[in-house]
Amino acid sequence: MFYRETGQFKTSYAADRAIFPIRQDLYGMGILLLLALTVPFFVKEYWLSAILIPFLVFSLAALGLNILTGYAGQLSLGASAFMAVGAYTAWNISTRLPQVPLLVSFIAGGITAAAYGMFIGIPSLRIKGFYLAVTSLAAVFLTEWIFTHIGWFYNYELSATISTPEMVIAGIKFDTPIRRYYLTLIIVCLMALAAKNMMRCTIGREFMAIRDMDVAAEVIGIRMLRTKLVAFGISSFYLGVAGALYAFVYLRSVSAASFDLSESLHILFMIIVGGVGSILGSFLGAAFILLMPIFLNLGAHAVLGNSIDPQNLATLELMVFGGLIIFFLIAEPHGMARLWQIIKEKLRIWPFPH
Amino acid sequence: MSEASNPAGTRYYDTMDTLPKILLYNAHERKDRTCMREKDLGIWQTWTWSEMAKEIKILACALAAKGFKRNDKLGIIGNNRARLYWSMAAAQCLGGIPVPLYQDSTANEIIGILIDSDVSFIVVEDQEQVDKILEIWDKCPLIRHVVYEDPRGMFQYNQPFLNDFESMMALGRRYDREHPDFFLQEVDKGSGEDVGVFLFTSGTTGKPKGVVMTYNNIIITARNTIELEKLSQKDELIAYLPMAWVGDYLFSFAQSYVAGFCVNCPENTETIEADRREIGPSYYFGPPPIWENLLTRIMIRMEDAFWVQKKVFHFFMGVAKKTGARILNKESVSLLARWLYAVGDILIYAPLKNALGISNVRLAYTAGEAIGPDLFDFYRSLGINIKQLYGQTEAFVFVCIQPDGEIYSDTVGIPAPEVEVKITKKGEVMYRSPGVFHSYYKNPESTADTKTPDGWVYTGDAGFFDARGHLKIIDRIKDVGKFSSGELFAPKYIENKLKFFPHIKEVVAFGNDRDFATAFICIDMNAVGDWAERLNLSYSGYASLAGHEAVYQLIRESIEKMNKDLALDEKLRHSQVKRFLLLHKELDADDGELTRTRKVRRKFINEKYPVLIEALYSNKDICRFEAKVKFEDGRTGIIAANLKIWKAALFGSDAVREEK
Amino acid sequence: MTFFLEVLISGLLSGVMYSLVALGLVLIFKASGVFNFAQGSMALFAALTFVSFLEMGINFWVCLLMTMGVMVILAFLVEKFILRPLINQPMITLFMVTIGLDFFLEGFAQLAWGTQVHRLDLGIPNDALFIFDIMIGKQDIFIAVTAAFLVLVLTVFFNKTRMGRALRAVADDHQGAMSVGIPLKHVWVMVWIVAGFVALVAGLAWGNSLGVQFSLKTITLKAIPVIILGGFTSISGAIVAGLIVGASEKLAEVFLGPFVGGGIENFFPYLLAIVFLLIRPNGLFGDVHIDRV
Amino acid sequence: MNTAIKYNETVFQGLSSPIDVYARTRSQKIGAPILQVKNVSLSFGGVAALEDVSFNVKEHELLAIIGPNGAGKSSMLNVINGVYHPQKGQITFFGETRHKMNAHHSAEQGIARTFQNIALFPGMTVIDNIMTGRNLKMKANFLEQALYIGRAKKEEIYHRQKVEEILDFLHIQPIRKTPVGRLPYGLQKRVELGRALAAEPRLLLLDEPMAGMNMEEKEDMCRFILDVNDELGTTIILIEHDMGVVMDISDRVVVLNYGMKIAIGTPKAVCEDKDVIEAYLGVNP
Repeated sequence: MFYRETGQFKTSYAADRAIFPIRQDLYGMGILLLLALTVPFFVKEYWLSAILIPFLVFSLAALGLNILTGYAGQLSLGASAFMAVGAYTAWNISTRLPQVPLLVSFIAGGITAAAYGMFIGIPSLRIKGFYLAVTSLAAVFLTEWIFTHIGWFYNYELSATISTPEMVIAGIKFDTPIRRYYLTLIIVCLMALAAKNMMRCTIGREFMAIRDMDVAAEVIGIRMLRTKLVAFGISSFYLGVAGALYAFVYLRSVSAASFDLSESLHILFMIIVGGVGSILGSFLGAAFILLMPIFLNLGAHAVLGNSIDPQNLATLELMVFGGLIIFFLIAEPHGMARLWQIIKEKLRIWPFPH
Repeated sequence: MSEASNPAGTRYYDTMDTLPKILLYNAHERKDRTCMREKDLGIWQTWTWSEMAKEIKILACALAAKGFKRNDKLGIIGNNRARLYWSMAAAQCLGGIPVPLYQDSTANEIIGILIDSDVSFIVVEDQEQVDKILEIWDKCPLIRHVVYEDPRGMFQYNQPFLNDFESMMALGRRYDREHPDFFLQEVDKGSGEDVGVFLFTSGTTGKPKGVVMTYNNIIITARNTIELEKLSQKDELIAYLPMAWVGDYLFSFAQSYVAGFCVNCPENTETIEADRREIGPSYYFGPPPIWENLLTRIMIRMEDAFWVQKKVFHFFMGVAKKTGARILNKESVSLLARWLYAVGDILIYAPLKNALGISNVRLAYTAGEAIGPDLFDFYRSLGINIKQLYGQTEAFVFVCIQPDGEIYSDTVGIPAPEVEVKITKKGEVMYRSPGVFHSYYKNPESTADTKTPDGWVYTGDAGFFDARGHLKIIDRIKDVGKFSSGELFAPKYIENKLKFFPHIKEVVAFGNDRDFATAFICIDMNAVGDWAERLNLSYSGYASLAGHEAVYQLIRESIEKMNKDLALDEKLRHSQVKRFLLLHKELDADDGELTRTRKVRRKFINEKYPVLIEALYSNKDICRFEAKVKFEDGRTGIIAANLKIWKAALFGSDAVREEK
Repeated sequence: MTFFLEVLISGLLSGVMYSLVALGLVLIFKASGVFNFAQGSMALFAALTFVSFLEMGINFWVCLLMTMGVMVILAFLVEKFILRPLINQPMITLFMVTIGLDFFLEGFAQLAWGTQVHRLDLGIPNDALFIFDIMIGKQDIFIAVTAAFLVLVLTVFFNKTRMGRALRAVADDHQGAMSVGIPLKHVWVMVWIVAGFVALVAGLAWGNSLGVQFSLKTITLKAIPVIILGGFTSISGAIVAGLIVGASEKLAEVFLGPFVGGGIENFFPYLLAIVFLLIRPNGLFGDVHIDRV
Repeated sequence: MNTAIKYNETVFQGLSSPIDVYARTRSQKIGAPILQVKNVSLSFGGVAALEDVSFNVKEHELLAIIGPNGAGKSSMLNVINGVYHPQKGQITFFGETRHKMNAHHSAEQGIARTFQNIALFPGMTVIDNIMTGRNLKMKANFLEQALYIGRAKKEEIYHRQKVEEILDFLHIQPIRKTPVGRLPYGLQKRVELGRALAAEPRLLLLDEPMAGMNMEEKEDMCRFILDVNDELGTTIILIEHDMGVVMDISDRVVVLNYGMKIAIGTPKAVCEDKDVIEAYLGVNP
């Protein structure tokens, strides 16, 4: 209905392959970005640090997992492990080598995570499906163990937790939520853009090829192992950076326990709900999974007043999560992203039904 | 000026009296304006005026190199492709004459045209067309060279006279290097009196005649209409109608050159819809059938919409029907109505137009045949400024156009600028205009009997100016008859008017040398069938349905509606249908009642149904009739029927006359 | 030496536990091609239900029956609302849906019966006895025996009874089930009931030693490496692998642990499984298949 | 035997099928052998799929492999492009001999194929599917792709044009942006051919490209295959059941039965061959 595409024609392949070939989408994106940039002036700092920052961080994590699971079709339950690696690497670098710029240590975190991911991915050549999921599961336990039992990694703190130093980039202190928000926003946007680019180029096509029809992909000349490792690498890089942000920007003091299996599952839920194999979906999913408990909480209090016991709320939350996953997998396996796609199609051909 | 700054070597002409000169002018004045797009390889390949001029120059040089001389004729066969338009221009630059042909006509159909017009070069689109040419090659000794645009599948052909477009261009470049001034010299030689193009009449009546147009005809007509409709270089046009048709030559070629607007060639015939949507033309021509099936497709697609969606759609369509056209005609409309329409525009009209790719249409024409008022009003009510025009190949299209704000579905408007129109005593429409054709090529006698020495042209159509000064075309002059009272009787006009009613499929009107009009009516089985179901009338078949009182009633209402209309018109009020009957069977081409193109064969019917006709003019109200019919399996049999004959009310002074 | 044996045996004993849970997984996988991540939650759910009934002061056996009833209902619900809509979906989807189920059950169980830890006493003396001066906990023995017994029952059920054969038929191909003359959905309900039963026993056994609490669900995580090792479709595989895992993880913990700072029994089985996977992707007894093009 | 003769006509009535309007007019000369298959034997867990099969394929030639179901036709193709690894025998392609090669390597050598039951990437659009067929020609590293600069951008645009040429060649422009999952069967087959062509192969393996098509679709497909063979000069190995098609368009025919080559030669020669008739009618003399 609001899509008025008449007169939008492409005179070059560049224009035709643009990320937002439809003008209305471009505008929409612009407005969204504008909102993201101005939102700190409208909302309380609490919102920034308790909702928006984690939203961005988890979107990035979901994006990372989506690259591996959604695009390349390799199910992984190990997301949190790679986040942990990213976080600890960044932390160790920034505490042991203060002269290294923070962003560099973030990137280093990503790269280390990527390497780790590729290592974990090696079995993926021989084993498929949830056999692989199991390997990633092992990664979670292994990692958790490493960061609890090998003191060097957390500098022998008694609590075995790492608390991040204050962040300074190019002389600017990132000490207020607003600043941290902007930092995260920029990083996430850039990385999302990069992901989009990769996914619409050769890499993305190769990923989807091995996901959709691996034999055919091989016959076309796609190298299985190489492609899968690249998938693990890129995905883990994103997760690593996400982990670093998680530690530095969001919690600012984490322990290995913050990267346990349930964290992985949360991120998996995000992409299932948001949309497997969709960049947009990663964001939608993250938003949904993060906001759901909050609304649940509000709802519960609205209904039952303050009498409600937080324990029950937590269990209720579990139920709703589980129910949602079941619902989405049955009703809309491609998640909210597909729902949006359908709505969009409807809008484009309105008033016609199809 | 340096070659670099204007590749085609443009120059000013004080008199831009030929299209090539205008081309060069544009190449200079509108250097970087897009003048042509073609959807090819998935994107819109684009040429600016200067680029196109250069291509044309090279192509012209190539033709010259192959021995193309002044006054040589260049045949063009194919869908609307940029390179085919360039070929026309290239030929003109060399003082040659392009002869576009219908791409879908068979080898035997084109052979006559090729010979009559002494075509010596042909540019075709693809293998398919090449095959046609090869088929008739021996019969056309004059043809020297064939150029094909699309090399697909041509690898098997090795005839020496076949030229691939690319190699032609290469040749052209070489020739241009060797004769740098050649091109411009050739263009300079041209003048307004030169012949610009041969356009062949469709040839529905007799064999096609080659209409000779001079640049003066072409350019002046183009200018006038551009001024009238305020076309500008900003307009966008989709070229999708046959290049051989005069309309396409005027809209996609002449007007584009003069106004400087951009012509867009769709990717192929299946993608026209999508391509139209992408381009969003601002200027659009479509004969009634095209508008017709656009509308039907809308309705079909809406059929399986969710009920709410349907409700909304139909509600606002109702709104549009009431107010839309009036807003477009700048009549006074109540504020509420305007507001409702605005809402409808957001919810339905604009999205609908967008979905059809006609959002940007500023000016749309329909012509060729009468258009149903409902159809016509539908588009106007959406806010699309669609107009009827009345034209002919011989007039280089324009005779009459409906002026903005005075749109009536039953007239074709007032004479176009610089066009004089008069009606002969016999009631035939004649016109004289700058666009009037030079002659029929090599056909002086038919030239003589169509065109008077002082430049008046017989249209062969009967018509008259109504009270508003608008021209009304009623019929081919040869079909128009007279009532015994001497007033004119236009069967086709009546029939068309009736056929626009949804329940009526075919009509045969009588009245020549009689004192009033009568009609056979064939009901539309589907429409009436549905209607009957809704009223749950029981019927066994066509005959029983057609025999039904209620159906007679239904049809009578339609006829009386028409009569009311006719009564308002001094010239036509006598043509009101007084008695009618519903035929027990559909008119059928197999029974020889219709031509294969579903035109009524009056003579045959007169011979076949004398009984019924007499009955119509007698005063009995029932008539027994036996008809021979051919069954599916080829056997023939007799079916007998008692047909009721009903009377329809007359209006206006005729009604009074009835009383006496 | 005795110490080694003690460790080994206690390992083997808990191994039997793993086999038991793994068996539940293999069952469902064979019959419905689903890897049931929710097995642990089912155990938790079953055990919680059971103790809650028990705490109402209901007779032990009645509780057992009632709980079984609940598990049967659960099986029906799962078949109707999860398996049937997802018929012919890729395994991965089915796997993920059981993750959802896992969360749901955990939440539901605790919402229904509260989140506190319930003590469960099956009245087995908690002291140890010595065989050739190797110390073994009575409870462990008891659990091992029940588990072993159950394993036996299931094996018999699978190989001897009509239903059991039907289940195996389904595993091979769905038409197979039809040929045996049992509608698919019944088969599925059946396996989930059996799985529920296994879950109950496992839940009780563990609950008896650790107390009934949400940590029960982690037994799935224990069982995963077991079926990887034993192969997803092999009952005997599950048993053997269970023992291997049990033993090896204890041994590793006790004899390797100290050098690396302990706590390795969580992931050691996984490493074992993966290394093993790379050598023999279809597990110990898993059936080999070539994918044709 | 005479029963066999009687059947004979019915079996090969395809000879006069509508498709033989495409009487071959070759523009490409059939050249020297480019692919030699020597004594290839393949078995799955004891079940023999191919036994000691040998033949060769000449440049620009269109070779058909026919045979009853389970004769090992598809297995033959899978061996040639390295999906299966024969236990015995060797394959020489453009002078390069090998016993075992993987699919990726054969792709690099210029062998492309289509599959019996379509193996497109349903999640992707037609363009992307065909684009994927060109992946071996793309050199941009992931950094260039991430930033969409340099080679990445150039390649995307350059290869898109190549893809468009293929769409044009196969007359599937109108569906260029449709996800292949939504396409009807016949079109999917066409897209798959397009994906194979995208690799600009030296040898094209077509596994029943016309299976389950109606007459009209078959004729189109034939036209395309011939154009590929003639206009692009691609050597083709074709598995097809419709004898009419085989007889009309192939230069030579190899007949397999129970994994063994029972005949090779011109279509005419082959369909007069006694063993072949038997193989098809299962009558034992």
